[in-house]
Amino acid sequence: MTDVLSIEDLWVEAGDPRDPVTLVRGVSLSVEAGSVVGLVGESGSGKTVTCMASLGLAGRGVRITRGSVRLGGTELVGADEPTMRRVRGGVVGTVFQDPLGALNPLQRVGDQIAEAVQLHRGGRRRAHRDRVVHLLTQVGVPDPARRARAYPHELSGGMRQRVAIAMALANDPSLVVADEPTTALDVTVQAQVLDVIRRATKDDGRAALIITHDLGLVAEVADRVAVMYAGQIVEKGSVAEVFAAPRHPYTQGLLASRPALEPGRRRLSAMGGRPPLPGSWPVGCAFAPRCPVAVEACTTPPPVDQSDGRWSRCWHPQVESMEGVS
Amino acid sequence: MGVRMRVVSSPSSRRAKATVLGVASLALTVVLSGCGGSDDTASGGGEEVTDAHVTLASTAITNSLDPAAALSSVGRTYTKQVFDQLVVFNEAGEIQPSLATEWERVDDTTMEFTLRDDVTFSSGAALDAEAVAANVTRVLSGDPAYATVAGRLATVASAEAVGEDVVRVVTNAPDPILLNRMSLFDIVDPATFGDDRPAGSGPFEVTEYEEGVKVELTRNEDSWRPSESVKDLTIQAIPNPTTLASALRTGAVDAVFGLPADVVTQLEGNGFETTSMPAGSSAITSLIADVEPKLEDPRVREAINLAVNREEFVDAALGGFGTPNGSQLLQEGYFGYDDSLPSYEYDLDRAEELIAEAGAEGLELPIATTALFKAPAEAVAGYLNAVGFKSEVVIQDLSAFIPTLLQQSEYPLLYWQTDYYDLRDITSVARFGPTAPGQQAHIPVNDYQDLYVKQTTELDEDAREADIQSMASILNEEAGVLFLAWPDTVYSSAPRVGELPLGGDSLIRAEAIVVTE
Amino acid sequence: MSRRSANLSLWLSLGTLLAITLACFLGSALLPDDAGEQALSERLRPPFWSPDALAGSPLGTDAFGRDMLARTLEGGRVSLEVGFGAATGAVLIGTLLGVVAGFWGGWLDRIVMALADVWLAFPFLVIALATVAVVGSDLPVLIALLTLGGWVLPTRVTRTIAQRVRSEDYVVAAAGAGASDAYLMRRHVLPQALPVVLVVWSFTVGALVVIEGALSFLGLGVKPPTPSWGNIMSDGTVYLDTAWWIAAWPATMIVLTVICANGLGNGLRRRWATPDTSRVGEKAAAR
Amino acid sequence: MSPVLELDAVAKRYAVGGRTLTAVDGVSLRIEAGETYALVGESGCGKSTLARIAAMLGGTDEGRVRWSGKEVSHLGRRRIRAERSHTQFVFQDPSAALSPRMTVGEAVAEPFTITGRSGDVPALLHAVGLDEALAARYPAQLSGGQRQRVVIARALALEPRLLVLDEPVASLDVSVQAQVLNLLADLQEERAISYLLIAHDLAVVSSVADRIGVMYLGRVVEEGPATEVVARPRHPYTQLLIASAPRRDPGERVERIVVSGDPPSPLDLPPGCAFASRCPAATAVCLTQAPPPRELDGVTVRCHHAA
Amino acid sequence: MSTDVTGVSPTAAAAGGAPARRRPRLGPVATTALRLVLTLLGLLTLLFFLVRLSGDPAAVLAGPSATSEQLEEIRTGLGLDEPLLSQYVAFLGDMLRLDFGESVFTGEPALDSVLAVLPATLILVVTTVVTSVVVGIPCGVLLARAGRVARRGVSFAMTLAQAVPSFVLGVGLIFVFAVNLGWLPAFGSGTPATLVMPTIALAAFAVARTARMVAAELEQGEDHDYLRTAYAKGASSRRVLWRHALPNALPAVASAIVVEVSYLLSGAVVVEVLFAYNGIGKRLVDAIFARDYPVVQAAVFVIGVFVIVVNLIGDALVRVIDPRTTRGSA
Repeated sequence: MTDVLSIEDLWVEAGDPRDPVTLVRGVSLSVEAGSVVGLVGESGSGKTVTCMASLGLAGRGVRITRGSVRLGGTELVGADEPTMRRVRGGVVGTVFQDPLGALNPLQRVGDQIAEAVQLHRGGRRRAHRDRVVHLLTQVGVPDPARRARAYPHELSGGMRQRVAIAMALANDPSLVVADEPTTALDVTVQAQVLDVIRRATKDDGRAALIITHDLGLVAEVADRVAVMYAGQIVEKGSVAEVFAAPRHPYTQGLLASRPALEPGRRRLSAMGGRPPLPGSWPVGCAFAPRCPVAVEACTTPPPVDQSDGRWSRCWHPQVESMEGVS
Repeated sequence: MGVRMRVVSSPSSRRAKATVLGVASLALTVVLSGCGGSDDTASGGGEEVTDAHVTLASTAITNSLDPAAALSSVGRTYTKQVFDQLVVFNEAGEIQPSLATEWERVDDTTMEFTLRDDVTFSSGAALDAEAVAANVTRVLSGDPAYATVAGRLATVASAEAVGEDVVRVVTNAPDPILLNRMSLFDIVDPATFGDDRPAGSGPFEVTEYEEGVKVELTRNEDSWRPSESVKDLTIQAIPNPTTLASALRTGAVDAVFGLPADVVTQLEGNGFETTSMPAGSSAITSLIADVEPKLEDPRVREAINLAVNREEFVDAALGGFGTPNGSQLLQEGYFGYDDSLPSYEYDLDRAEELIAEAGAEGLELPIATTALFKAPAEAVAGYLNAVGFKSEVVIQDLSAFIPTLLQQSEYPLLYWQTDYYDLRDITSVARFGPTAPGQQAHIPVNDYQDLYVKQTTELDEDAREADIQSMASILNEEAGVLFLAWPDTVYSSAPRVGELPLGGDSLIRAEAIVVTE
Repeated sequence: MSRRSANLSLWLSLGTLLAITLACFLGSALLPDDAGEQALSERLRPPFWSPDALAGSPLGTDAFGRDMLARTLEGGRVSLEVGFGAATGAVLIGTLLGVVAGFWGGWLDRIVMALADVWLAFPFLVIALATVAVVGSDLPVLIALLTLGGWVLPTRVTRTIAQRVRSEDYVVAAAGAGASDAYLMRRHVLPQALPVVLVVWSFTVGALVVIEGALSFLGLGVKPPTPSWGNIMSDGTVYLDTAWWIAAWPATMIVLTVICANGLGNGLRRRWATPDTSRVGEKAAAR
Repeated sequence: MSPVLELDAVAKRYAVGGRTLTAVDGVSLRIEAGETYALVGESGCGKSTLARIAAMLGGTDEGRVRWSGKEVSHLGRRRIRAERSHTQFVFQDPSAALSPRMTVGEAVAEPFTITGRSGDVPALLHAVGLDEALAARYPAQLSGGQRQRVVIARALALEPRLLVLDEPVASLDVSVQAQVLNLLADLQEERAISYLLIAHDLAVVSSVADRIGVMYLGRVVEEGPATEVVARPRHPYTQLLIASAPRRDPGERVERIVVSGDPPSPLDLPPGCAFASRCPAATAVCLTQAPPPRELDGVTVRCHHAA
Repeated sequence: MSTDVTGVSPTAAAAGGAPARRRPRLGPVATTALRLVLTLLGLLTLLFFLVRLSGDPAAVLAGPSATSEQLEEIRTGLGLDEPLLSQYVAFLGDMLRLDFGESVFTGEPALDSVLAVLPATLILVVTTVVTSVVVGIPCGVLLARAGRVARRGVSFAMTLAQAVPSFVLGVGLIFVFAVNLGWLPAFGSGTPATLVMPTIALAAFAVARTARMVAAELEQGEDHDYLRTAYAKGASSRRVLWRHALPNALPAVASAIVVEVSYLLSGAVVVEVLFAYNGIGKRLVDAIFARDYPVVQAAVFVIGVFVIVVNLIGDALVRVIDPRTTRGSA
């Protein structure tokens, strides 16, 4: 299978160039055609920056300092503006976390979707009306022709996120990047939107990269998962393998600390400490200060362990089950 | 008779001009010298223009096109161009025939005027005795709108036509200055009373009027004293002095009245003409003993009079436009002027001596005045401080200063100008006459006030002149006021206009302007 | 703009403003006693670089032969007294009203805001003209008048802050622990408002120095012979052609002061970049 | 002994441009000493409004609030201040709940400053698992989890009988959520304190609650012992909530109840059951009649069809 | 110097919160208008007493050469001898009929005399607002988006424009363009050429303010996700700027300009006097100095109505630009 997206040894920094803060250090990640990859991490882990910097959407002051981002054979690091514009919205569709903020409040949603089409297919916006209705139908917006004339503030959160997804799909991109697509939504609506995302990606055979802190979301839609901690990927692999037998202590802790929906009061298994912030990452293994199994060696950068066809960045990957973590 | 019509340049302005600095002013000088603005080229070279358009500007224009509704003298530059009076003053200050060719005093309270028979209003109607009588009757009707003009006529009780060309004017009491009063009285076509544009018989008629902004006039072809080279005349109001000066510089206006003296001298340095004339006014400072009892002491009043260097004052505060005066209110050429009266001269030592004698060292003498007289009042305060008084200027809003002046002041010194140019007579300076109940006396000398009352009805010229001179001598001896100067009326005009023709009342005679290009 | 150059402009503005203030308040004391006195024989002398300059009057003299350096400093003292005084008054009143109105809301808030709306919707100059005509324009009157001219902005800004802060969780928490309104306003709202108030104060100083100038220009400001930058400039404009320095020095000082006051406001705003301070400058500089 | 908290048919309405938004509509509940009562619902269901009413941080339009038997809902501003220590509030976003201008020590000591009581700040910090050295720091220098501990410490300062916790872990990182929930459980054990826990996530709630109330558009639609509600949800909305929860493991297939549409606007509530528009089991009666509360095996349900 | 603004503006937040509060009310417009009208009446009342306490038109009319008797006569003629209270009662009655009386000075109906010069001021305000928009918006874009050098340059110009008072600028303009270059008339009104300098003197500040507003809005908007969305769609920076960022900056800018108009009227007073521009400001100043009460009152009334109308139009404009303010949210 070919990789739609291939990120190689990506380093990203931000802030004053004389005193930069490193946000991402040497991330390598690929998304195969037709597969859905979940990029998981807590706040400040660099998961969003990795994706947004790859697409040149990370905003002012965020710079890629090393590495390569190839999208369908096009190198994006150092690419010129026209190339980036062709790629954005054409090859990659992007969905953001906050569906209200992501839509221009002054434009009708139909026009905003039409603009996405127009930017890549040319013509007048009105000419794309049918396409807009089709897209809205695809993401399950009832009465799409009428909703197309609505302004964002007139729609519910779920509807807005559907519109945002429709916009991302406007030019039938080969990759969808979704940054926390359900976080801002209510539980019951999350499930609906999740279905839409699943249909638009997995079911349509479209590759997707979903950035989230929610392991449940990954479990639901992703084929593969990469776990980020302190600007690095600490573990990656198939969702089934990683969830069943996580090798990195962080992944283990993360999975264990999820509350389960079960009757009865009980103690939760908790990870100690707290995730470090960019700029204050410990030397060596960044997880070492919180790691229940840390040893002396963990003060030096851990190697990548690729035994058993698994991938983790740990001095002594845990092969036993996660019960041992408390 | 020393009537001076002159083109003045004060030495200080020359120096100022020589030291002009800064890019803007340098550029300005270049531009203006390109226009060739020296005195010689202005008056000498160029062709006389016929049918010229001339624009006159000052900080304010008339409040109404109807001269009877005038509220002040501000509108007289306009009314003089459109209307005529029975008599006028010539440049020497003598009464001259105008609409009336001759006049005769029938008795103490009656005078008959014989009118010219060749005068018509711009409306076409003939100007006759009935018309003149109607004008007087209208103003005396008691309508408050005409109060100001009625005040100028004051003593007049009635007027009637006693023949086609003869008007009889009756006064309440003997009035020695009835002719003076009639020189201020504009005759309007009675058929146009209450119209938007009342018709007159003067050299111009109104074509357009923008309230408070400008009056557009054009030549009245049928006038008995037609305009010579000027066909169109604009009288424009430009309230800001800086803008007013700029307007003259840019050529947007041809002649300007009401500029600060310093600006006039600047303009002169740039090739503009200055025309000045004694204003019929005395710059003084009232000394009110009612507020500061120390002022009752003649030594203090004398010291104040000795503290001012009047030449320097005229030069600095009046920009050189005026005549130093240390002797009396009326100036040369006015009825009752006495050239034998001694003048107070600048004598610092004597002043300080007198102050010491009177024990008035450090006396606080604030001077109240209005914004208009800010500069000269500040100069006076400077002199008073120099002899050991404590003086500063209090600027009052005009509406506050007038009651201060006319009724009651809380400041011991008031800087103002005693204008007598309109009536050309001491009667104008009523403030030093008898005081009404509640009114503060400015001069604590009863003799002066008695004489003032006496002369208002004294028909015998010699007796009246003696009265007025006695008044002047009392004021002089007592140092009743601080005499400062007789200021000039000053006009600046563009080189194309040259020297402005002025009447005896210091007003522009626009019909006589000669424009050269 | 980088942080460094933003800081530079902040310190530059503050430094210049302080220098101007010190010069004006101390300078006239350091000059010879008779520095500002009239000398009619030395009228309209040019500044020092001209050969005609008068020794001891480096900035030239005015139409009364008064030393322009002394006049400018003395005028500056008056202008700054008015500017600082009125800005401080405006900010004090505004902060009080704004905090109370924003914190308590209700009818008080509605009244204050209605007043503010109307005040803003009405050309201030009209009120100034009428007031000065009624009660004159002594310094205290002018300061009071300009205080009235400047109260709306600090009121609105602090009100917004008070409204926001009162619904902040930590304020609710303090209220939940039994804190009185006075405690909440003093301990939570005021400290939050303070930086913004300083920013507003800074902009207000600039705006009010200009308004004082405008009033003087119309003949309604500080009354001569008391000099202020506004009335020196206003008097000097007629001499622009030959004695440009009379108007130029105070005009320069006004512009410099306003630039510095605005620069200080902008700098402080950036330094304490909070949501509250972000728009203040655009609003504040209004006059 | 009277319950620590008793809400009696409280209601709260807001005027929104001429219309009425009913945020809380006749809710009654009791929390006993040492008990954790969890209130679950989606955004806009009124749970936060109710939380504030319970802590007397927002007034009621109807109904009564009793703290340990004492009615407080009618007290004036001044008199309520004396009662405040009974119930304290813990906010969702710990960074907003701490003044950026106060150090941790000042923040925790603030209740003492306000009430004039004396207290032991280091002890409080220890109680919530923080080093007392943190007292000199400002909130910005702390992590989210630490901040929430500070907020809890402050809430404990006045030794309240009841803590109202509004989404106490929702804004925290996954790895920290469990720490805080465990801390709360420990504190409850040590201090016999009661909790009113507001949450949108049933999973979070299921591990700590004794009783659960499920709110929908201003009403509690189901209420009962936590085990019952989680194990056997009776109201279709509770069922939907449970079904919507993301699964824990890949491959685990949860039967989704497909609901279309959004909740109706709280501005114009339908006359019948508020959930009827989204309910797969809705019948004609649901559209016209508001379901009364019914008692089923210790669980109170507002549904015509629950069994 | 750039406006390095971060965070959410209180005004934006207020604007966002406002619709829920005021939308369905029958009249935010009517309420605003009513409130302003009531206030107008209050202000006129205040003015009535202020102006009358401020001085005596009779004194101004009489001048220093008058006698006390003449002064009294003029006062009687003007009806100023009646008690203030009965004058006020008469004034209130007249107000209802929009009768402001006649100018003490010219005898013309005061309202007519003010309305006659209203168009001139309207034109001046319009040209100034247009200038501030047409010049200010591009300057704002430059401030927010241009390269370092251009940004510094524009920023410096804006700093200067904000700091130079209109009367200073006006005097400078007259000397350069009227006196030295002779390109423009130094004073007057009625022709397009006379508008140029007053407009510049008045607009400089407004341009700078608009530019700073626009720049601040744009920089603030940079954090908005919808701009990121637009980039993500493949839009160019230019398109994002003109189609998304700028339109979203406009409601705030428009409201600011509405407020600006009332400041402009204050500024217009000074500028009109300086340029002898025959507008309402100059008429007002003349009338105040002449204590021409009827004209002062009429002018304040007309200015007040003008501001009210501008505010209403501005509100309506913002509503048109921003659908959030007119259409309900879910």
